[in-house]
Amino acid sequence: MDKFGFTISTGRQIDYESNDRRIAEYIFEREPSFRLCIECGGCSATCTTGNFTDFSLRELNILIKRGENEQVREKLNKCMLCGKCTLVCPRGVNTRNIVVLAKKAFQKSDEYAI
Amino acid sequence: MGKLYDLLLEDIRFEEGLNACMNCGVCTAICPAAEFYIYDPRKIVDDVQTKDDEKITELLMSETIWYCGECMSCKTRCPRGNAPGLIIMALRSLSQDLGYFTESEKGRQQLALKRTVGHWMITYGYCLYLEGVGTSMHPEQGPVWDWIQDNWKEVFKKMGANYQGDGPGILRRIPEEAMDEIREIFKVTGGMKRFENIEEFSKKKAKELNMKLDDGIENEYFQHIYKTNNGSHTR
Amino acid sequence: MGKHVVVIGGGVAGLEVAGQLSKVGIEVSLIEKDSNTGGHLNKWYKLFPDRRKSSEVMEYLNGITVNKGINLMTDTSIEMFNRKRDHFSIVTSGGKELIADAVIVATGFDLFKSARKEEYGYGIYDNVITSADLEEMFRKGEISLTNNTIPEKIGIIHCVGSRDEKVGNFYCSKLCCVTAVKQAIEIREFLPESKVFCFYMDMRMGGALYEELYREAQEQWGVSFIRGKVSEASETIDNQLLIKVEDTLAGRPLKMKLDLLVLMAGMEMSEGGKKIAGIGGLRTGENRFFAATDNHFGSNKSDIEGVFYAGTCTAPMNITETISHARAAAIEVIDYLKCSN
Amino acid sequence: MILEGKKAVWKDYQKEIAEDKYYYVRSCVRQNFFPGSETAFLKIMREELNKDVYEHPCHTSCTGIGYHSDIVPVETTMTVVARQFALMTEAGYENLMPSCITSFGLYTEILDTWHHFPEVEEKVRRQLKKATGREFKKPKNLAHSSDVIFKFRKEIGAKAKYKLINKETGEPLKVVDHIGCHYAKMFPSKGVGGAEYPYVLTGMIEEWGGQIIDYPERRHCCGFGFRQYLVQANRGFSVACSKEKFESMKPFKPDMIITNCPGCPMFLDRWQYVINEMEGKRYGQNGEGIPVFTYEEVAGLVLGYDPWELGLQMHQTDCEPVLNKIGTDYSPEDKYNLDISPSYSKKHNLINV
Repeated sequence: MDKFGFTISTGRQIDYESNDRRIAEYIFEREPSFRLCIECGGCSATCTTGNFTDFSLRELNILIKRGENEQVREKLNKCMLCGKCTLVCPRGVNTRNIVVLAKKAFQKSDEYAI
Repeated sequence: MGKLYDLLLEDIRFEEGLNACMNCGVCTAICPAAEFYIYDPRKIVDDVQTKDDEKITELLMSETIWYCGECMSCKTRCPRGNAPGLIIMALRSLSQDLGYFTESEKGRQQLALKRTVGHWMITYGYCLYLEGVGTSMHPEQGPVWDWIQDNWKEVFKKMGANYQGDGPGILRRIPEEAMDEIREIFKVTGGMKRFENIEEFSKKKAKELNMKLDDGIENEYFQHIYKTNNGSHTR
Repeated sequence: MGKHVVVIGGGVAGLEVAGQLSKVGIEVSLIEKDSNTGGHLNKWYKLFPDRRKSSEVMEYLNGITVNKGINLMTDTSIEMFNRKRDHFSIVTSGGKELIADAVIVATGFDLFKSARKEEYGYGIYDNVITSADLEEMFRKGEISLTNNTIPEKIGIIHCVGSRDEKVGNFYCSKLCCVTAVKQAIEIREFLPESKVFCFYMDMRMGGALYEELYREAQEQWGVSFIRGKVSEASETIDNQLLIKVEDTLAGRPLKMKLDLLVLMAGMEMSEGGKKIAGIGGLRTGENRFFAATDNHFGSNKSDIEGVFYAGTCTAPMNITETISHARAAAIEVIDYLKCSN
Repeated sequence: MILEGKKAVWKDYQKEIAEDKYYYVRSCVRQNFFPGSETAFLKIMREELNKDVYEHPCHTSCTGIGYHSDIVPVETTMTVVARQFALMTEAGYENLMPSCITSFGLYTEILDTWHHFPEVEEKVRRQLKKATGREFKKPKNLAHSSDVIFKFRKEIGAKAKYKLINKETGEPLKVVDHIGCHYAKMFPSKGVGGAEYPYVLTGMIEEWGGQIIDYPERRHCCGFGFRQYLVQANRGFSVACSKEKFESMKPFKPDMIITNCPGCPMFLDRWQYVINEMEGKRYGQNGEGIPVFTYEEVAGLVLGYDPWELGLQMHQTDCEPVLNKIGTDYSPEDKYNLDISPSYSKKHNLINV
């Protein structure tokens, strides 16, 4: 940095091969409806947190599936677990449970259990 | 609603660059800037096509319109024949016309470009004129650049250049009559006005930031905009 | 009635309309450029939405050709085509002149030539194939790479040659989405260990039972759907395909390595149809398909009285729609022949 | 990889390239960083190929770098370009041959815009007349100087003293081609071979004995990005792009890189130095860098020109590995010797023949 006045930027692409999708696998096993999301955004539209912050449940679903765990972990706690999202989902996805399971999965992974 | 959109439409590149976007993301997928900067050309095009003045104003003051490298890879691929790169160029022009460019760190850099490339263009007739531009501004040029700078005239002579000479050839001195024509073109077509705008708004900004801005490049504001990167542009 | 109708094209539409006309005693000359009837259907393994074997539909269609009153001429194309007062004179490639009271154009579609989307490397990179090539693999009962290994990660790109002004096709081919879903399921059936990714712009599941199939692909087969148009594919040193796409719903560019890339080739006006349009003076639309006189109640009619259209020579259609369209053409022809009596 | 498939694509993109009587316009970047390349180019054109190449002393930069740094408005750029056309018209030439890819792209884009919007062309004509009193005809043929070398690659190959072959192993050198973004990405039909599988450099390499290698990031920009390099704060992006390319080409073990854009070779050359300084990484063989060349330099090497007259000592990444592989007769100790007077520069550069 000192010599050149800049550092080499690192990419921000989702690098599918290098991502860890064990959190997603954990949820798939326990909440099969997780597979059914068609990314319509109904959950985000009704979400109270989403209406006041930039939190998006729809996006969270995708980030979990892609294994973007750092971002997921950061966003996860914004959900208040009110469950309004599950009322509107046209595919019957239990979004609330996905958040609950994701939290569990992180807890377990922190304890090296998965 | 739509006033800024109408201004954008006056730019021929905007007319060429924007049909209707269907948000397929093919531009972002191939965009080198999107790969490294927190940047999504698809989103910019989508925001622009809403014609919403508020959204466009936000763009004109934003960092995001300054990330594009104008490689035009997006134009090759867009299935709707859009060219996000051209839309960006129209946004950047408007941002400078309206003086919004000084609201972002990346936008403020326009003064650095004007005082280097712009200055060389209307003084020498070349966009780059690097004699004396040493490794302090370009440390990445490496030891070979030191050697070239130290031996500028001899190196260019050996390379068959007509350095500062009359007639054709490499780095020839472009005749004063020719330079007068170039400067006249800049006057007639709005090039000088753009330069004056960049200067005027930058001076205002420097004052606001309480930074010294004299002529040339050896001053606090220039060095600041040339070198500062607050680190929020990439992940 | 003693009437004679020439049907150009022996695919699904041509066979069906010929069968319907022969049923009411109209004599039909059915002209097919290939040596077999059935067109694209011959190459397909199973059909959406219920994944019945295409051979079952072929069986039904082939049954038609033995109908009384159908004169099937294979390996034959049309060289000339003129209206002479109240009848048509048609000269075949064999030099034979046919006199017809009416003509039905059923020249079908061609699959988009995927090599034209150069950035996907069809015909250049080893393991880039089309939906049609994949059906061929299904029929052989084996999905394998050029080095005879089994692919583990398979990508499917939707809209290849559709909704793309770069190749001059503004329209949606409308069947590729459901074909992708069907093929994704089939890949998973063949290769239970595989992972399949569909890259789509919009999931256009607008037919009966399509959405249900899409849901099945997600629920039972674990197929991943990523919204974004793939920008380019390239070959890595280990012969994998590196693709670049924006995961638009995550708002981030995404790169992924795949073993096999399947291109969902769209539908285009057939070369045969273009030729007929030229020699017959038939009007085509901006999408290059034949233009019918009215989008709502004249979809079988051409601008020339006595010339009718059946099937995908007018627009992309699935088999159900093609058969319906062909039957509607038969009604139009019967009506026309009655009136011209 | 199926070569036949590429050949089919190449067949679709044949562009017209003038035979003779070229009006040459220089490149700002090339002049500052690779002056020997332009000198060698003129020597090849005039001496080896006996072509008429004219250079007007009064022509200037097209403003391209300023334009793409967005400090020069589009109308200004169009009018400066119109002036270049006017000088060409006055000199009696109609085949425009820019040395720079940014210029080539800009000329192509402007001609396309004028084609679709004739009223813009009319306005530019009025502005040029007002500012300079000049009038112009549009070029009949527009070809980048690499197109022209491509056109005469066989003639150059016939005169070659060296081939791009490792003289010890007899194997062709593995060459990575890097095409400037503005060569064909904006208008694929204006580039030899199109935008996806450009043939312009591949054709030269094949003809001169080398082997082109394809690698995943072949189409990626070098990272110049105009403002992204010109301002120091942004250079982290610029270098990252080149690094992406190096990482991607490394497994293919390239012997050299050939480029047709003035800026790209400088970046691909200097960023190797920076990455090594910052991260201690090198991408060539035996702990060396990958030598980077302009196509004029490669043509010159093949024709047996002296490497130090070609200006290869102006590269930061050493070019010697390639010189040694192909067996160039050169004097290593004279690399930085500036006392030796040039053998051809006076004759070929300063005078319009």
